[in-house]
Amino acid sequence: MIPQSFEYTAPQTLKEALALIEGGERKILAGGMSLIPLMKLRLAQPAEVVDLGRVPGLNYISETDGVVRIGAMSTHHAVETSPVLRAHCPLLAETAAMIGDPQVRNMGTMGGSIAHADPAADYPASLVALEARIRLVSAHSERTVEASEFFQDAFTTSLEPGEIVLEVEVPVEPSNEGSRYEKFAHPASGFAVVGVAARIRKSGDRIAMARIGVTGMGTHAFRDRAAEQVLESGGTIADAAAIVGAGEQPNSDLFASADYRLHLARIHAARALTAALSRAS
Amino acid sequence: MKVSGSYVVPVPQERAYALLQDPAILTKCMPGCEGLDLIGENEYAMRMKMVLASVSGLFAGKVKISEANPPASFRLIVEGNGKIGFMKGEGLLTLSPSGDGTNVQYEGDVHVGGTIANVGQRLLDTTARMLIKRFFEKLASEAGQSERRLAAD
Amino acid sequence: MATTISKPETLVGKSIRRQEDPRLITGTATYLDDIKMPGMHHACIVRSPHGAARIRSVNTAAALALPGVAAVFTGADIKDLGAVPTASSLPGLRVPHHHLLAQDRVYYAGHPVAVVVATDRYIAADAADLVEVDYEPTPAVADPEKALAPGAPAVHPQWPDNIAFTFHQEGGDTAQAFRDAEVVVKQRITSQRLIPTAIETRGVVAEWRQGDKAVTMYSSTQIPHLLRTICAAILGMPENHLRVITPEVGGGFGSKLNVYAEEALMCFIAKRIGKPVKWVESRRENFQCTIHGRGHVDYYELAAKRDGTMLGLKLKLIQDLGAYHQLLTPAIPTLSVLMMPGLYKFKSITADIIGTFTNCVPTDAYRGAGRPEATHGIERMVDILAAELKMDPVEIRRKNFVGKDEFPYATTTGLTYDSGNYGAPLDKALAAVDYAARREEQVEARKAGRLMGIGISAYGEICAMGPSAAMPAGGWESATVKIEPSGKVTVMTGASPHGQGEETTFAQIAADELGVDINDVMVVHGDTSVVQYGIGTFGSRGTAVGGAALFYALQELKAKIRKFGVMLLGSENVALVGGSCVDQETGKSVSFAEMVTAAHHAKTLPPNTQPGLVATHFWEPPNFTFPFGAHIVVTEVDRDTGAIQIRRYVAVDDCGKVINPLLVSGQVHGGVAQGLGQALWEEAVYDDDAQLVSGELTDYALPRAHFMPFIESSHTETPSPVNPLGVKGVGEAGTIGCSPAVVNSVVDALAPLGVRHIDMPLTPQKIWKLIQAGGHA
Amino acid sequence: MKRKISLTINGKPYTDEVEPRLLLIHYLREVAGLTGPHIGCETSICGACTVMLDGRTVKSCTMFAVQADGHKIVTIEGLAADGQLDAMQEAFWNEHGLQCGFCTPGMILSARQLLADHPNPSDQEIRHGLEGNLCRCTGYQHIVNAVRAAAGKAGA
Repeated sequence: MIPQSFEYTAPQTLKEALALIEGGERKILAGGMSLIPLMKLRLAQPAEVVDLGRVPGLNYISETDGVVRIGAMSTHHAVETSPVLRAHCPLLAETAAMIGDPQVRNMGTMGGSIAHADPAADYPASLVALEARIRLVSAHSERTVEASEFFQDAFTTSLEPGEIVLEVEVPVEPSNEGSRYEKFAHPASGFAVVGVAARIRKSGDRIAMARIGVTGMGTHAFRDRAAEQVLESGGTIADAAAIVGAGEQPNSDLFASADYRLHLARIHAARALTAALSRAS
Repeated sequence: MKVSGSYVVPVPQERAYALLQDPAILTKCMPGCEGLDLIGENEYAMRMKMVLASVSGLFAGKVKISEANPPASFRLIVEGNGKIGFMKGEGLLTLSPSGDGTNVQYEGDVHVGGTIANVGQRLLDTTARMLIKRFFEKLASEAGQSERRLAAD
Repeated sequence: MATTISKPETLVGKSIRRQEDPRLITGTATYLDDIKMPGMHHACIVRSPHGAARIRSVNTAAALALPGVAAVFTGADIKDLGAVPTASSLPGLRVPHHHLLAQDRVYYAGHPVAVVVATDRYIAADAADLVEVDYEPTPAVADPEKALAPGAPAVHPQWPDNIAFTFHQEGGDTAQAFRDAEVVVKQRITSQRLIPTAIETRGVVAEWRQGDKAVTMYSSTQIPHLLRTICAAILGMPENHLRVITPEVGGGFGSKLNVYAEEALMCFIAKRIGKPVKWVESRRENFQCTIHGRGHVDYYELAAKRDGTMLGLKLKLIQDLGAYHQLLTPAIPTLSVLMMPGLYKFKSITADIIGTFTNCVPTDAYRGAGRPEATHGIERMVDILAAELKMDPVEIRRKNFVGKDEFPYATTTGLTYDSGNYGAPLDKALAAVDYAARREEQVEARKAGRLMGIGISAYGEICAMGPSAAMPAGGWESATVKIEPSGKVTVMTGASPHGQGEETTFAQIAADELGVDINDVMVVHGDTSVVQYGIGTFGSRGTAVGGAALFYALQELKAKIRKFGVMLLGSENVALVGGSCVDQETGKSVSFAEMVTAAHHAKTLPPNTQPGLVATHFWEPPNFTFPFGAHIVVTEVDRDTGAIQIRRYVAVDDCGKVINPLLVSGQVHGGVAQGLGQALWEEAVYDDDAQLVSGELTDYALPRAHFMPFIESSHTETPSPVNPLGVKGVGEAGTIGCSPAVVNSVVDALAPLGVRHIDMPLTPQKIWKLIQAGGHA
Repeated sequence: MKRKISLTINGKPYTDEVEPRLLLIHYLREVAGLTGPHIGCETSICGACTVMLDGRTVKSCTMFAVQADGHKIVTIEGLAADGQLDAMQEAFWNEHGLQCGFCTPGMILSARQLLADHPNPSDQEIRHGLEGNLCRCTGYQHIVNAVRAAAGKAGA
């Protein structure tokens, strides 16, 4: 399968890159793990492609003042193995390790993945649970949006034409926090039929804070604040898991109908929360 | 693939029904629609450019309205053909009053073929629901605007 | 010149690493797509996106106008060529004319409509996009039972009932068996459509040699000689002007045991454009256009006594044929019928096949080809009967096995089982899994609310295809052995291995028989201009038929070598030992090299003996072989998600004598993986419009490394009397034994909920819904 | 418009003019003449096209040749360049870790990557490390054996 012809530019600076993508006509290539298969199937036929692979300064993971900053071009492998993330945000490293397969993780990037916003991608569940913020830049602007605002619909984010993801900011998970990403992977595609990210902080025996991010279930990842509320107001994990996804219209496909998918989301929420709780101290 | 659901449009039933028959409104509301040209009674040729993330495709097709039973119900048939596949959607739309607005209930069947069916089944249901949602959201906003225009006149 | 001769260790029976591997592990092997030729063009095929449609017009102008495009061919260009044939000749078979390219209609999504030929594969792909085909879609039907319903769309308008053939077979008095029955169990059992998915897709390179008025075709095929004969007939060219070469073949599993339109098309195109042309299938084409396997809807009825004695079996078998007959399409379900008795002493069996057209790609031989369907059915029915009678599944099997002293055993379906000891692998498997302990564990698990299951299958199969009487186009195999002047040995086999390792096993056999170093043996295959005519590699026949042919050729050659030994030693009382010839009285010997030199230099010759050392043998097997075995699977079902965990997988297979245990275990593992694929994950799904919605590897789930359990594989060894090697064949055993063991295990796990049967694949959703419904989904 | 790319493959420099849409796998196979990496799908699932890019495995069918400009590639042909089989190749041979051989070049590179990342893997880690490579012949068991054997050798 052969992609259609396109013009290719590989800008050497961010400024150059942003100038090229102004207007949003040109397609941005990061790791290519979503875009290139679509181009080969000719489902995507961009006339012009801008490759961010040669833009310096987009590939870093560092921690300052309680915030981990992840450059958009960081590969999933880099996220998975980053000592900074393993120490300060193990949930994200754990999530990255469950994306696709080793070769995909070696090429795919965080910025590319979240900008593509596949409804069954893994990162979004963890990013919304982590209350991550996403820094977006264009030639003329720079802004930061909450992860829960960023993912708007299937393949739809708050990115405006001409904007790219610059960096993801994740608050450091305190050392007493427990977190976990639980995924039911599609056996063929490896995508999350459902994936649930959970974070828990305890205060004595009660749950002081709970965060739940769900992917794969609806048109986009979401934070389940109602279920979080149940836990934070003394409810059990079973109580919370039982209402996960209430009010959402679950996706349905050959592999999992809407009712099964909703059920899986709740089961995996319970599992993720239980594991997170056991990791919290 | 079966689709069903309902949306509320903030205009009275007769008005909602009329809007749903108006090719200018349909053009604005159908995601990607670039124009409807009358080719027969209640039948239009359609040009559509679907863009969803990286996926894009040009479709040529038809929109047809049948079984018109104003202002209660009608059948909407949308067909499109393109290089990346083809689709045919057919649904019965039933209108009923809902407060100051109109509840539009739809129930139908969508058939998809070609590449998008062969490789996209994981996302067809999600996408179909999203496009229908966009249609009704746009319709609601257009309806709201048309109400304001009417009120201003 | 007397030397001490000691009989060397034999290689047969040893785990020898493969002769073919060095080129494969270094990336230096040549597969089809690795072939490059000067001036080579590339073809891209335009295919129907519709399951059924009339073609109003095909416009190739835009494609032809693209620089680099050499030609575009459509149905009109090939309408006078022959059709893709089926070798099956069932009485009354309706055979639609299978043109190389669609004429005025398309019958399945993927049906080839036009071929674009360009200097470069990228340009060919661009040009294919520019071919405008105006279709008028017509109603399609993808489900065979729906196709048989009154008023269903006709796949072929001339046959509105969609029935390609019916086939009735009856052995014994089934009606009486059901009258005598104390218990009758019935079940509808499906065996879903599967996509063979060799990791190498199909491909063809064809080269027209103007000077010779001949075509050389390279094809990724399992059957080079049959392909040559059939393709030449389609093209209307002399068979000896067509040379077929199979390069390295990246897996077949039956999907390359066929003659495809593209093979003839590329030969036709190469001649028309006067340039070599290459076509390589994309994965999506492979899913849409290369044959699928299985596609059964079976209705079983089993009559038995209350003590578990099975009396008779009735089967209505609806075979989803697809839109056309490929090489063996209609024949595959007849193999299921033959295999229906399994390992059991049925007195009567009645089967009715309804071969049904659908708007789908044809089904044909996929690993096991008819036997997995039958084994799945019978092994499920035995368990259903056991459950009905509250008998242990082991006990009921033992009670009905053909006894080890009853061979050769004539079945009610007309077969003669060659040899067997059906209790042996079952006993060995039961011991390996510690059956009694597992049953106790299950009692405890059930008390704790866990869903644990133990599943058994005792399978038999029909291998070494096969006697020619039972095969559409010959069931023999050929071998030539040449000893070159330097003493090196060349073996040419008519079989065409593609991963099975015959370059090694055949070299083991030849080295043992001739007493030469295995590294002095080269096994050549897959070139119709080099190798004598042969049938090919499929149906677990490579070693059992091709190896036997080799054995006989070696005996002929040894007899001739011995004549030179007699001549050189001047004694009749000689024997071949190792590679040498030894005078039994004096102990004097002549070496292999000396005899080979004598034969080639031919200064003097033994009486009535020609120079040279070549022998060719065409071997006609007197019967099939009938391998057997027992698989036991322990599963646990996750109540919350419906996911199935395979805790133990024990496979004990009896494939007769083993030439190379390492390779046999490889065949079993690979076979089990494909059986497990069918049991748990794989399904080709067409929607109601006959669109293949599992159209890529992103939806069609192949087993991956981390899905697979550790397979505890071992053997019993019951030699076959059918061939001199005593081998039975093993290529399909794992697949055939696997799926019923897995499903029996999961049904056993869910039995407390009242579950009696589940159709494959056992997806988590299906299992979960059953659990939700308390077993009654 | 064609672009000039320069890269190192198996230690040797290559410079060519390529169309931007040329996939790396096609560049390797048809321009550089390295047919060891294979094509088994178009959706980045099967892993037959796996090569090393700057020391890490990637699927060369899901990458444009222009993206590899300036980078170092190693293909299966680069492992036994001096005629001496790599330990993983040797292990695949000894353990019968292949049948038709089509997936093998990619599988061997993934297996080496997994040992580079986890020198003493458990069987489950081995199986997960090979998630990106499909084999239809072996049922993976002999492949797992081969990786285990190669790990043992490396550890010894």
